[in-house]
Amino acid sequence: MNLQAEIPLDYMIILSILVFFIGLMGVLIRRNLITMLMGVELMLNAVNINFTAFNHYLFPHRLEGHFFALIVMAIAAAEAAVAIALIINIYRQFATVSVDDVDELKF
Amino acid sequence: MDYAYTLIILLLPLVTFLGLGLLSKRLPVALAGIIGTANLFIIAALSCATAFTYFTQEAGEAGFEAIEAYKITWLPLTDKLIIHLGILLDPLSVMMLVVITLVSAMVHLYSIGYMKGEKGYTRYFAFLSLFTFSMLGLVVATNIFQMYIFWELVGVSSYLLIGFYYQKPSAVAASKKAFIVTRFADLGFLVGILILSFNTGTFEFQTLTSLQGPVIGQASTAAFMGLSVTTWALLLIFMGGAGKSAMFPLHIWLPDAMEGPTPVSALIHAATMVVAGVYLVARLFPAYALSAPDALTVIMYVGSFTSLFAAVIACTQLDIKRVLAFSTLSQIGYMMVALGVSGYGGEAGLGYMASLFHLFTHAFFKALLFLGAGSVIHAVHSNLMTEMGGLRKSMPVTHLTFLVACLTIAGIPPLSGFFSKDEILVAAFEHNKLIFAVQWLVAGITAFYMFRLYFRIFWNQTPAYHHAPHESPVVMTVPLMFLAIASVVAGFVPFHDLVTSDNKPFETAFHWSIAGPSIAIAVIGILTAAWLYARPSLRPDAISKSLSGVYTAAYNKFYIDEIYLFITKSIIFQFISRPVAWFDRHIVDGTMNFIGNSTVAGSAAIKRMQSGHVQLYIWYFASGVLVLALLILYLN
Amino acid sequence: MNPLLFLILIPVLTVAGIALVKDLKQVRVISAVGMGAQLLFSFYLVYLFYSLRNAGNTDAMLLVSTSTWYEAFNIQYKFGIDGISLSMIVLTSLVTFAGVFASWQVDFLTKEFFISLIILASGVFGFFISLDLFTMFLFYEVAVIPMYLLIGIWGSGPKEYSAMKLTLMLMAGSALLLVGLLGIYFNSSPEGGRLTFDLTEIAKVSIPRDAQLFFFPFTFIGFGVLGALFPFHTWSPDGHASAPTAVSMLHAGVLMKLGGYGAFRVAMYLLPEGAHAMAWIFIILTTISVVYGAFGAIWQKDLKYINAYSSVSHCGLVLFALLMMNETATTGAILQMISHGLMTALFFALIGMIYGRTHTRMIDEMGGLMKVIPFLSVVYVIAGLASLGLPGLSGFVAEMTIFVGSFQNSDTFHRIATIVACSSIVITAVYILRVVGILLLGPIKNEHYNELKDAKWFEKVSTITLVISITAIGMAPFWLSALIREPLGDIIQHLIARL
Amino acid sequence: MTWTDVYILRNEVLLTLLVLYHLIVDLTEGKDNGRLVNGTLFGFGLVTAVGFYPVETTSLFGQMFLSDPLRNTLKLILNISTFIILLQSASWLRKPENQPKTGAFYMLIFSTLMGMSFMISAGNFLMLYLGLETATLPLTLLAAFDKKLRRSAEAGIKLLMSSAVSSAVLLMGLSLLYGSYGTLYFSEMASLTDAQALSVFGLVLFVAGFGFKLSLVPFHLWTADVYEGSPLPVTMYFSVVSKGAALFTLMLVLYNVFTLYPKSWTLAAYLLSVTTMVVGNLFALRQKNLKRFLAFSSITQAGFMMLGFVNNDNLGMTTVVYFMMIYSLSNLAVFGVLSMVFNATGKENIEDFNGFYLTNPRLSLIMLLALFSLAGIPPVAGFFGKFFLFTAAAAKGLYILVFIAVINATISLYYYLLVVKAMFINKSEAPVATLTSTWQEKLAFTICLVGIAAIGFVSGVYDYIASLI
Repeated sequence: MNLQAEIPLDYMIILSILVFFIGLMGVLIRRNLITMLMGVELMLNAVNINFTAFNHYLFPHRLEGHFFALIVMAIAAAEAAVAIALIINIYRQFATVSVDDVDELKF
Repeated sequence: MDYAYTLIILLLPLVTFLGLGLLSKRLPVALAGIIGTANLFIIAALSCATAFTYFTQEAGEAGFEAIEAYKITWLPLTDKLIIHLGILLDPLSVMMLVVITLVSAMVHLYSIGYMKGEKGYTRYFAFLSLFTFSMLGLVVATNIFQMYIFWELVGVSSYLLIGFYYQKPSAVAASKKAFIVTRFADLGFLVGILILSFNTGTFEFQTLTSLQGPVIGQASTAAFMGLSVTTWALLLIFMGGAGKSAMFPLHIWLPDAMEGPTPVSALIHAATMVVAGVYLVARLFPAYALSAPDALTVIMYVGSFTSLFAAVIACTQLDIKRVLAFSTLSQIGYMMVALGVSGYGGEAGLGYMASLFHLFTHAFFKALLFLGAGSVIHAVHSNLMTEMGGLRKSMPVTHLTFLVACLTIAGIPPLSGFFSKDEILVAAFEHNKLIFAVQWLVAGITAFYMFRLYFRIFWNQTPAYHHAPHESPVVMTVPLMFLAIASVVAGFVPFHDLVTSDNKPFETAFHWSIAGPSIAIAVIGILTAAWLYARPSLRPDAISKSLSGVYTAAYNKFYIDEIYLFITKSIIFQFISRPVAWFDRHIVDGTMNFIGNSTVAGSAAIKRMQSGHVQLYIWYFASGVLVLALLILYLN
Repeated sequence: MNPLLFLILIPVLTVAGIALVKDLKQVRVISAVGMGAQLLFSFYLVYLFYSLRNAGNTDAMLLVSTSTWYEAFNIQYKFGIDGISLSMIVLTSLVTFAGVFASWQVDFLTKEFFISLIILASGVFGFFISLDLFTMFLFYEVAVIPMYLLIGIWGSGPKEYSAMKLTLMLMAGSALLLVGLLGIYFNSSPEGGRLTFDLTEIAKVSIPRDAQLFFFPFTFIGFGVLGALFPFHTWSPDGHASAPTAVSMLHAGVLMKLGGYGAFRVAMYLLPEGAHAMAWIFIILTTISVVYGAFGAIWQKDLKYINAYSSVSHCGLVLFALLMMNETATTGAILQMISHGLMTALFFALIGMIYGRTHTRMIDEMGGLMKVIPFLSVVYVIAGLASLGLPGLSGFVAEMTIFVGSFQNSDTFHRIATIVACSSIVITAVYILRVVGILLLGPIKNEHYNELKDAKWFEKVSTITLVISITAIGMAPFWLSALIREPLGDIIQHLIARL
Repeated sequence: MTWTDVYILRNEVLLTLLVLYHLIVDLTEGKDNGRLVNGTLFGFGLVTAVGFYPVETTSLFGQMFLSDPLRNTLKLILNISTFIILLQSASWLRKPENQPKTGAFYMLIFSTLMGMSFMISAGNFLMLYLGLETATLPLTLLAAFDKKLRRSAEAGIKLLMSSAVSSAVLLMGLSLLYGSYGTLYFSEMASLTDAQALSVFGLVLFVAGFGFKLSLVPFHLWTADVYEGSPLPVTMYFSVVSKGAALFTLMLVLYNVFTLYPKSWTLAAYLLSVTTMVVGNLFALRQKNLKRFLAFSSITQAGFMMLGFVNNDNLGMTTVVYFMMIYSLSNLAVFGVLSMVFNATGKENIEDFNGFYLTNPRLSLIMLLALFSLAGIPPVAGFFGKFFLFTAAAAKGLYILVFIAVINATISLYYYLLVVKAMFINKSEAPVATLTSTWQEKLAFTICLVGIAAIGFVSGVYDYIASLI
């Protein structure tokens, strides 16, 4: 089937932007650190959509975009690992995972 | 004739000053007076010799020639304007040399006695030498800037000497006042020099007064407020002269200057420095007479007013030195009037000759008066005439010499004052009748107040003295006697053959029509004084009561001091200086501090940005990115 | 090796020497010897200068040596002197020499004090011999920055505030200056050749008029801040009041001269059209400086404030005269720099010495000092007389040259400005005599003062050095005037040529 | 892969070996870490020394990895900085509570350094991103290294969250760039002149991502908190090495990849420079904690670095590298003194330094020179660095920007002088006791001081950097 014919690139980009901003809003609004982390993952996924879509629609003769998306996924996983470790650490120190309570360093 | 040796006249006092000043600690005290006096006698002798050789030379067609005996370049300012230091000998300066050195020598000699035992004896003689040096430098100046240089030096030596008793607040205040008032006048002098030198391209007196020179020959047509630039320049220069010569309204420093030791008053504030203004105008006289007659008119009125004004005040003062000080003002007023009424050349220059003649005689008799007063003060330890009286017995020499001086200043023939004053009156009569009348009246007042002084000191009743007054030592009486003789004979010097406006001799005639009334009014003045003051009486009080308003005003010197005080204290200090200081601290500095403080305030204002909430950080980050992107897309 | 480098080398060696020894006495001796050597060397330079001139060398700058430093920016170590810089060098070594002796009794962190002081001096020397804008700027900042420590550590009163204010204002000035210098640099080759920081090279090209107009105020104000240009002078009263003696001496005596010198050498010399176009603004400002400083001084009670305001007035006269842009006035300006440098250093030295005895600087708390400390008092009077322009002392020479020079501009504006500036001589007399009258003369106010001791030997060395210099210039100004005037003909020609 | 390739990759390979070594050693660690610390210092010293060995311009992995003298020098600068940090952190690591974590610390440090090394050598945005993340993730762990301290944990999480978002933004930028160019290779992108809105937007996102690393305002807010919360050696690492790597990478990308339409990024540099200098200064003014103070100081310095970026010629690049080098040495000297005091007393406020000169004259002098260098006061190197940056900006005629910058330099002088004032002028009841420094610290200070003193005077350093570009 011809994906290009049925779903134009613009849709892909709109999707990606939507996802990106949903992720961003998640990071900005949610108070739970884990949820914020999920927001970050959404943002990364939006990027992945971009890369794959661009690669597929515009530059199909090379595979850079796809590879990039793969690597982003790997790194997102690593990041999540580190993040979880740190969040656990926060929980130990502050007995909470709410980002609002982690504001001792300021001004 | 080579006059290069005249440099010694100039330098010897300087060397004395430096020597005494630097070695003051190491030198035996008594030696200072001897060294100083000896030096002065040497230069007095040299000056007289110079005068003799100069005046006995054959006067050529052009009269006595001006000779530049010595000249070095001191500071080149522009290509044309170069400050030279040199010695200019012409009748005027030679005459001044004689006057200054003679009076100075006498004062030095007198001071040995008068200042004996005072602290700072060496310092005193050092300052006297400095003064003599400066004054000599002033009179022999070859150019107006050299004159200005020494003019300032004279001012500072006067400052130092008035403030000689530096622990006495009144002396300190007086010295400060003298310096600042004359300094203010000097500002006019300086600006005058600037204008004159710019327009003429020279400082040299020879060029400035030359008949073909840039001032007279090529008078500038530029005008400012109706007067030519030259007139302005010369008026400003006269302002300097008026300051030094204590002309109204710059006279206020002179009475206060009497805080200095009496010999100093005799030398500086009677005989020499205060006539510098007269000398200055005389020096530039051709320029005044030929290219700025308006300035001369001003000089005339100022002189006349000052002489009347000061004479009236002198009648009321009780401090004998102040009486003499106001008398000095009055007499200098005479000299100024004479210059003001004079024309240039020959007979027309009678006023010029008379003025300098009066300067010459006045130097002797006024110095004599001051030294006599000093002798009295030395004996009585007071300046107030109310604490004196009946001294003619105990101080015969002083009494006699003082009497001679009083008669001289009153203008009784054949003493010198009579001749010089007579010439002035003649000149005034020919020029302006009103001025003549005023000066004639002043002659009477002069006689009156001088004899008031005389009678109060030497006659009247004898108060209870703490110590019986006795005659002063010989070192003090000898100068008195010398000056008395000089006062008597000075009138016979044929001035019209020597010092004239164009340096050419001319003939003068004696006018009984003028001399008669002037002798008459002098005698009236003397008799009135005798009637009032020769014996203790209530008449003076009665008169002063009946004239209460005028008397009080005159006694308070017509409140000129208060006006000055108001100007300085309330206007300069309170109204300018204080606001300036405030402005500087609060506005200018305040602005700088405000910049600093507002930076700190800005810092405090934005500290909320660093809230500690990571979500807000991300919020800033995200919006920052957006704003930046939009800005760049927009600006691109 | 270029002998001029010794001017920097000697201070550096002195600093090294001081750093190595421990003993207080040795520190003083090394400083004194070092700065004495510097003084002698600067006299030797005068000799060298004249012997080169007599040998027929007519270059504008003598003893020039160039070596490339930063090839990429065409920055060079370029040194050389002419009559003006030579006279400033002599001034600097005199004041530094006197300053070392005036700070003989510093007992807190002595070593550090002398090191900072001499670093400051070396910055000044470096500035005066530099012919490259970059090195000039570098030395300028080297000279300014030790001031912070010197005032902050050894000062008195609100020293921290004053030190900070002084440093920041001067640095803000140098910030302006930096912009100006960069502007000059990037316009130094309008025809597309190599850009250069070389002063003499830039003088040969004509910088575009727009650039001149834009950068002149930056450069002039930049230097003007250091030269106490109204209204950027307020660091001066506080700074001087808080600074220790020798620092005030060096700062008012020498450092403020950097401002005048730079304003002339860089701002006006390289941007003549800008100078011409904007002179009127700065003439108004400097005229205000002159009168305003003097009036400000009248009201003050603290000796150092009086002197600081007086410096504002006198330094204002320097800039004023420079802006008149003729040979005579400029000569006067340089003379005034030297004269003011010497006498204000003397003033500050004396104030320090008096303060060391009476522990107050308020004039109304003192009185009658003439009787107890005659030497210092007499010297104070001499300094005062020099300041109010007494003939025979240096102030007169400088002021008169300025006034006569300024009056050569025949338009009404310059005339009126000159006359207003002239009036400062009266106001100066008022405040000087007021101080002398209250401080030195009159009865002794405080009985303790009867036990005060007069000057010690090192204080005498310090003051006499300066008094002799002041008198020498005042008595025989022609040689100094000739030295200054020598390069001026060409420079003024250069300034006027581009009109 | 041949030996030549290994030689080209020498820095990365050696760093990887160090990481592996510490991974293994960490398992077998004894109680005393003295030998480990010294051994690592020696080993890393060797790695650093190897960097002096010249390389040629070449590339690996089909231009994914570039190697040339410039990149080698940049890595060398980072290595030297890291070496100094390791020297200064030795006594911190020797503390009992840190002994067990020594291996972890070194491992993390070397992995980030390796990541940065890759980042600099990247010839492709994918490689760049990989390097960036390799550098960032261990850094967040390092920030939270003092795991018993609340503030360290907080620093870690703040860094992690914000850097995750910034990487996402950066990635978004990269994806947009990819979308408009169709390639991620630097060499290919450099020849495409297309400057449409999409790619400009991508570029801005990219700059923002790196602006975060460089802590440019308004992307800087994490900086102070993380600097304050992290252990001192890590703070040093952030302020010098991490910032340096980001700066160099950004520079290489902007100058080499976006070389054909400089207007958009010089404009960005202009704006960011102004905001960064001003805001950094305003915050620095009011700090009492020296670490926090240095954080804002380093933000301001980053603003100055941006001045170089407004000049898109070689001059701009040279001055940026030159300035960064001087900044590193000066900043490390300041941090070195701070870390000595902190290790001995646990104090890190400015007022704790009151009267410091009287007890520790040498350390005070080092601090003085370093602060002057940061403030740009001659004759120390900072003056030259700043002057040349200003020159670079002025060369483009941006005198207003230069003026803003010099005024900010003056303001920054104010707060540097506050520290000087504390040390030299203020009196203290209980000043810091006289400290003795270990050989590592002495060596570190020597390197810093020689650098600070000599870099300015010896024009060869600048000329060398200029010759590389």
